[in-house]
Amino acid sequence: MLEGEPLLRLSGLGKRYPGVIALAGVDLDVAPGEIHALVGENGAGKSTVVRCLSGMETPDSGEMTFDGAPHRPASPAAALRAGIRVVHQELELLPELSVAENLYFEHLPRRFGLVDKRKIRQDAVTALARVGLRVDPRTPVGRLGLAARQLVEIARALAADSRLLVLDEPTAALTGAESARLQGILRELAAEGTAIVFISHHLAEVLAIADRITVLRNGKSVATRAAAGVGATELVRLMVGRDLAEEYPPRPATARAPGAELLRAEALRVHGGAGELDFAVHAGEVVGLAGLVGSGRTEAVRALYGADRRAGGRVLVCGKPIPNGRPTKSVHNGLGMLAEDRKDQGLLLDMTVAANTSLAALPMVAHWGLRSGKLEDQVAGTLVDRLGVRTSGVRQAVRALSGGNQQKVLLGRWLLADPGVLIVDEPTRGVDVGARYEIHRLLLELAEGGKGLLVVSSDLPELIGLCDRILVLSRGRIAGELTRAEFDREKILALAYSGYLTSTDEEDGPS
Amino acid sequence: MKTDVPTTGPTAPDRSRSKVLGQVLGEAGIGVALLVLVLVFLAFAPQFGTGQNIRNIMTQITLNTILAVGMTFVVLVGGIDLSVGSVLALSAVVAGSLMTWDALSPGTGLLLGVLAAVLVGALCGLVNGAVTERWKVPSFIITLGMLYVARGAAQEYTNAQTIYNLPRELTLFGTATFLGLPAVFVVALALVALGWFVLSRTVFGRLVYAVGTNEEAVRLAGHRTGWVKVSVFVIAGVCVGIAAVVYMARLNIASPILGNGYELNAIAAVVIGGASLTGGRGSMIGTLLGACLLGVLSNGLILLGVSDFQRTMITGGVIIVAVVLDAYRRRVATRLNSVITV
Amino acid sequence: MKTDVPTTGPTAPDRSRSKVLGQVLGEAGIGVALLVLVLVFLAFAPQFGTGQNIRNIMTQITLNTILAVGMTFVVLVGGIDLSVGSVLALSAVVAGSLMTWDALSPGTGLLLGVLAAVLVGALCGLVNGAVTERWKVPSFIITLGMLYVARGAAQEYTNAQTIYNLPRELTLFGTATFLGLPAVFVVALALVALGWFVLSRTVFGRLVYAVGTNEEAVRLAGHRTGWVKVSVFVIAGVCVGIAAVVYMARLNIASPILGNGYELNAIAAVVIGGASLTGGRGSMIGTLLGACLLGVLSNGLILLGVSDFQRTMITGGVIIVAVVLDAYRRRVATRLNSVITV
Amino acid sequence: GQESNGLTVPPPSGDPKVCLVMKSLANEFFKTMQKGAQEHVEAQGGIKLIASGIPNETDVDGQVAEVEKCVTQRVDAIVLAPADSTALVASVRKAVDAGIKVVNIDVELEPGALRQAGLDVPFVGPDNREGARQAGMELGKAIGARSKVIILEGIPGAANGELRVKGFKDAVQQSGMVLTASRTANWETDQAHSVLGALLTANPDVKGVLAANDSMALGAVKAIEEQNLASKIKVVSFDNIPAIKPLLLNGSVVATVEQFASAQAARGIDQAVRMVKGEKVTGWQKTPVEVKTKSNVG
Ligand SMILES: Nc1ncnc2c1ncn2[C@@H]1O[C@H](COP(=O)(O)OP(=O)(O)OP(=O)(O)O)[C@@H](O)[C@H]1O
Ligand SMILES: Nc1ncnc2c1ncn2[C@@H]1O[C@H](COP(=O)(O)OP(=O)(O)OP(=O)(O)O)[C@@H](O)[C@H]1O
Ligand SMILES: O[C@@H]1[C@H](O)[C@H](O)CO[C@H]1O
Ligand SMILES: [Mg+2]
Ligand SMILES: [Mg+2]
Repeated sequence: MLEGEPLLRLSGLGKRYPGVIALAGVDLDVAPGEIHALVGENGAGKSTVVRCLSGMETPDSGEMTFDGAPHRPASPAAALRAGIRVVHQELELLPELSVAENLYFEHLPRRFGLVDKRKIRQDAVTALARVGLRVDPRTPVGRLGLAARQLVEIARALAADSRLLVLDEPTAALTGAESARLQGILRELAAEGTAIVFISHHLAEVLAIADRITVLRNGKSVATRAAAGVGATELVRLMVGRDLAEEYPPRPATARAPGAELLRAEALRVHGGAGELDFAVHAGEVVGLAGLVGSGRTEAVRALYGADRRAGGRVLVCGKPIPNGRPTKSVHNGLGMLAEDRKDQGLLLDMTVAANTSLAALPMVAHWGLRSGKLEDQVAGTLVDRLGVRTSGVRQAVRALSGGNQQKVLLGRWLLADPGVLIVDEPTRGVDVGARYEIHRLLLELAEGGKGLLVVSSDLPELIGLCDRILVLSRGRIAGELTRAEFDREKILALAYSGYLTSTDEEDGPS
Repeated sequence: MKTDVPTTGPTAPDRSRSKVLGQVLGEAGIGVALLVLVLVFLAFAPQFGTGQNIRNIMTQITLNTILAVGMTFVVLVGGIDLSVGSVLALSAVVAGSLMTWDALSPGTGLLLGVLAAVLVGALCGLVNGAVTERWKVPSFIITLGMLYVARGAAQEYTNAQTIYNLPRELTLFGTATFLGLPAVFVVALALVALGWFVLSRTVFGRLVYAVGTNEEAVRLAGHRTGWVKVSVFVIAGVCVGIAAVVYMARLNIASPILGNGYELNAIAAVVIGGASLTGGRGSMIGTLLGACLLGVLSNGLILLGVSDFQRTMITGGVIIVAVVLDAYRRRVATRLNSVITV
Repeated sequence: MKTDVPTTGPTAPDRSRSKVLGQVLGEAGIGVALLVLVLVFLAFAPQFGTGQNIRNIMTQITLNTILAVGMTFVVLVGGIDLSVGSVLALSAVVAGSLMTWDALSPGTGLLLGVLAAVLVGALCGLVNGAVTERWKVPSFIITLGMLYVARGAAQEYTNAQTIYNLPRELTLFGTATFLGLPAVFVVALALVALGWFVLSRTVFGRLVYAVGTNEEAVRLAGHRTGWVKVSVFVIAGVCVGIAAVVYMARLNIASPILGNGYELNAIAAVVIGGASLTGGRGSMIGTLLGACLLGVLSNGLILLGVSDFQRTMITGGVIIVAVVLDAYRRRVATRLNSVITV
Repeated sequence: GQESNGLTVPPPSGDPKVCLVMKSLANEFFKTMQKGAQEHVEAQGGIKLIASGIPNETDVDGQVAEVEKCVTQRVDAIVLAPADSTALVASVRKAVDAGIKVVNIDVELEPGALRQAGLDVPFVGPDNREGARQAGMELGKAIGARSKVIILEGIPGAANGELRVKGFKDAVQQSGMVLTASRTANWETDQAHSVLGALLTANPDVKGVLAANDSMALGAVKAIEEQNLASKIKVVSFDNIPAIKPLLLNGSVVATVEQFASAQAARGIDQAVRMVKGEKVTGWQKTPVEVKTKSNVG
């Protein structure tokens, strides 16, 4: 597979932004039919490489050649014409347009300048089926959950054929099922001769799918290895520059006796949701919420927190019922939630790292309503160091941060606010292994300190590694609950599917 | 909203009724408020419903409707055009001077005049769009500048004289009727229809909405967003040019002071019609209804015989109530729809 | 890791110069354009630089500056207030009627009048904000409604008569100077300073920017965004009230027709000052500079003695050029900065 | 401490400098006035004239700025056609404090406001009320007593507009016509068109319309044509702008009022010069108004 003239070659690629060197010499070559993985810490420069070769940014130095000819795309359009198709890390869909229109937005099929709606709807059905997303093609994308949108984005890239396909963390929000299916598709494409660049922080996944792996560190390519010849530990060493302890932080051998009940959901119903949810989170406990894509985990925790109005039931914090649909009250009562979609529900993109960090704890950095910029910078600074956020300073606009680093900033926001119960939805989405370990440690620390944690994650190993208890959601209902002793991949998956198997209407199945 | 349920599936009859209601409400838009208003006037102002008065209303909303059609395109991409009023004046006086230029045969003069009006409008629009796009500056401020430039140019060009004896054919057209409707209003309707078609059926229309929703995404999909944004301003300009001709046909004059404050009315029609000034949301039908609402309101209040000052107050009040009512309607609609899709 | 990214540490002298330039340009904002303008006028209009004329400019921009201060808050959350002009009139006539009500001792009348002006402004602002927020409707349309309501109310209240014999103390204040500056302008400056302080130093100010940037994020972080959004409209209203008093002090009258079209000027000042109408970006200093630019422009052009029509054109042209120039400046600044920090 | 400080009245050296501050030159009424003024000054000689206007009719602040400019330029006299008859008094005060002579033309400054400001400013201008009354009487003659009429007012609060409405009402009363409605169309053609359009459907039996200026008359005539009432409804108005002439000739407009803008300016300037020379001038110097009809429009 690897022999023959490379389709894409980058040599000494360099890119700098105000205050930051994003790329300081990246060499990379990708052969036709090769699946080439790109790994590296958050902020290592992976997405910047993608932005350069997809015509979003022009590199300051270095050479790009595509198919033997110099490659200097002046615009995304140019790159597309060359046959380079990208699934970007931050989803770029049009929420108001239907799934179908988003899929074919590049070249809306037209009859004499008019959109051919029927055709795109028909095509959409097959395209969606391919990635295993069962949604009506006419659904506005805005109504989909994050993972569903991610799948749409992927389906869209697959819909048109390309010579080089670049996927920047396509699986960050997917459960095992979807990513497995995706891997299958990618292998097919590679077999047909498409070159593929695949970016991910899930090393296992990377090792499973890639032919070769290039490691970026601080904007330099430090090594390229055949996937066959390396193990996770070595990759980590190459990425971080040091060895890492095992993937999940150590836990007290004996499961802690859960403390007082901090959070309880009684007959909680979400709008349009199927079932009623009853569960509790105790002090010192890490409770996981598992489920398939679209199983309603996010909807559940949003209703719990008051981000959306709940259709029914009560939510009690420390035995005290909290009002419906009022995040303010939830926070006052010691609840906090790290939202799933960082771009839309978390980040103040054009504001500083400091401002983003202090948002949920402004009183901490102010006296009688007067902010102390100095104090804020200090506080933010400590968190930036603690979480290893890669930024040129706390006064840097958070927009300028890499995806994973943005995620860390948001986590920092809630660490600072320090609520009694913290809900985290996909907490390590797009976060690199090192930081992921660090975040897990912090979460456990919180639990040790007597806080309650509710963790939603599509990354099953993460939940297994982290939780004391796991609730499995299936079709909006709690299909089962497992204690740490009973944790087991198969069991959890079985429960996750259960709700759909009993389903009469098979259309309604999950991915 | 369980979007993963195929909405195509058969639904129980009892539901489908509330579904229908829900969808009607969902589509109806500001029409509901308009309907209420019309009923009130019918009840309290006897002459309101007379054919004559309805024709009055039509002629009176013609201008604003035409301007609002163009404005809709601009607003959909998240822009705004404050210059429509004075560009209208500029187009009018240029056209007027050609139409009354005795070096030309009346026929040619008329023809050239109309062309000139449209051309002037298009050019001003082009400048608005090009500068905004090239320098990534807010269209608000560029078109505000154009508002002054065009106004001054119109005054300079005519030296403040009102141009009057315009060609007979033109003024005849201004009072002509077509199938019982004022001809000028038919023109407005035609433009609405055209605009609706372009927005909802053509690829260009899709791009307009898309650019207004997420320009970056459109760019990444390989489209030339700049081009889309410039064209909407040109479209708006063309509409202004047409509006200028209609104005001359109706009022028989071309004066450099006309069109003052038209921009607010046009934008109002668009926004009342349900458009969002940040772009991506809005529709031609909505705009038409918005323009009707404003026209019906001012006409009806005169018929009711309320004093000038009260009229001003009530106008404001009704605008607010209408929009609030609309917001309320939208909520009910979503509630109903979300219920029935379970 | 923070450390392994090169930050702006000690840099070689030759660089540091371009660095300074870069930062100056970065901060300067529209000031650069303003400076150019001033230099031009100084060169071509002898009297432009005279203390008398500078005082004139100050008195002339006072009103717009005060209104723009309030408008800045509204624009920062992504709103707009079209009602400032007519609310100004309403506040003025209400205040005026109290000040000239002989049942009251002049002193009390004056005091009550001032309070009334501010109160009326605040109330109108409250309505604007509350309706917009409660029903999630565009502030554009609600404040447009308020524009009519307030105007009509002012006319109804005074029956279109101008109130003139205002208390002597007030009119004295209108012409008084403080440290050589017109007292009214000092008031405007004070408000700018206050606004700057609130925006850049207080928690509230932070929330204003945050809401304008990503309201949902702020809401989920546990803040009452609705409250923030309503307050900015109230703040704008209070500024209008103060502006009304200043107006009365300067022109010795309170008339229901005053304030026509003020909204556009106020918004223009804010946007020229670098604010984005979609919210989240803007600053008090920018707004002040924006207001100065508009004031200097109209004053200077009058002094240059260009004909009225050309004056109108040039005004528009300069506004456009200024903003484009500013866009250009920003680009250069970013380029310089990105270079030197390596 | 006031603006006037530091300003010493310059002794009238050489030709007196006179500022002519008008309303919007976009209004051809003032264009004519400007032209007349210039011609007059050239004829006279020995006067430096600085004529200027404002962007639009209601731009009070703009006109205040204009006056302040004249003060800054230390002219000897200001001839002012105020955009608002009370709002400008404060600036007039400033001018007078700076030792500048001021003459008021076109629209009279509010006497009460002047008194309160301790000012005595001569007014050179037409009798808007009388002019309007005469026009109104013409309408009376044309449509006869007991016919219903409608008044189209200027911008609410504009002194000249209100005077013309008063004049119209005098005529209505004296010639026994019946006033059915009096509504504003803010001096504007298209507003007149829509307002009258509605009023006519509400009162189909109306026989006459009195418009406070010609611009509104233009719109009124169109509204009337649209309802095919051209033969039945007559219009009178004010200003005698060129555009009204054809309508006078074809009979849809019975009469309008010429108020000799040029004469106003010329006489205003003369008074100003006399004051500069040290003469005392006060009171109202009426300028002629002439009713223009088909017969004398020429
Ligand atoms: N527009 C920008 N302005 C300034 N710095 C930027 C900008 N975009 C990226 N950077 C910086 O460039 C570096 C590389 O960012 P990049 O997004 O390529 O990292 P990444 O490898 O994709 O990280 P992640 O795994 O978190 O996505 C980061 O330090 C980031 O802060
Ligand atoms: N793969 C899918 N198939 C069908 N519907 C989906 C899918 N993904 C999301 N949805 C719809 O999107 C909405 C949001 O789902 P939600 O985000 O709560 O689920 P989730 O368990 O959090 O999954 P996700 O990983 O998408 O966040 C739900 O109403 C669901 O119907
Ligand atoms: O007298 C003039 C004219 O009548 C014009 O119609 C409006 O402005 C007034 O001052
Ligand atoms: Mg990345
Ligand atoms: Mg989720």
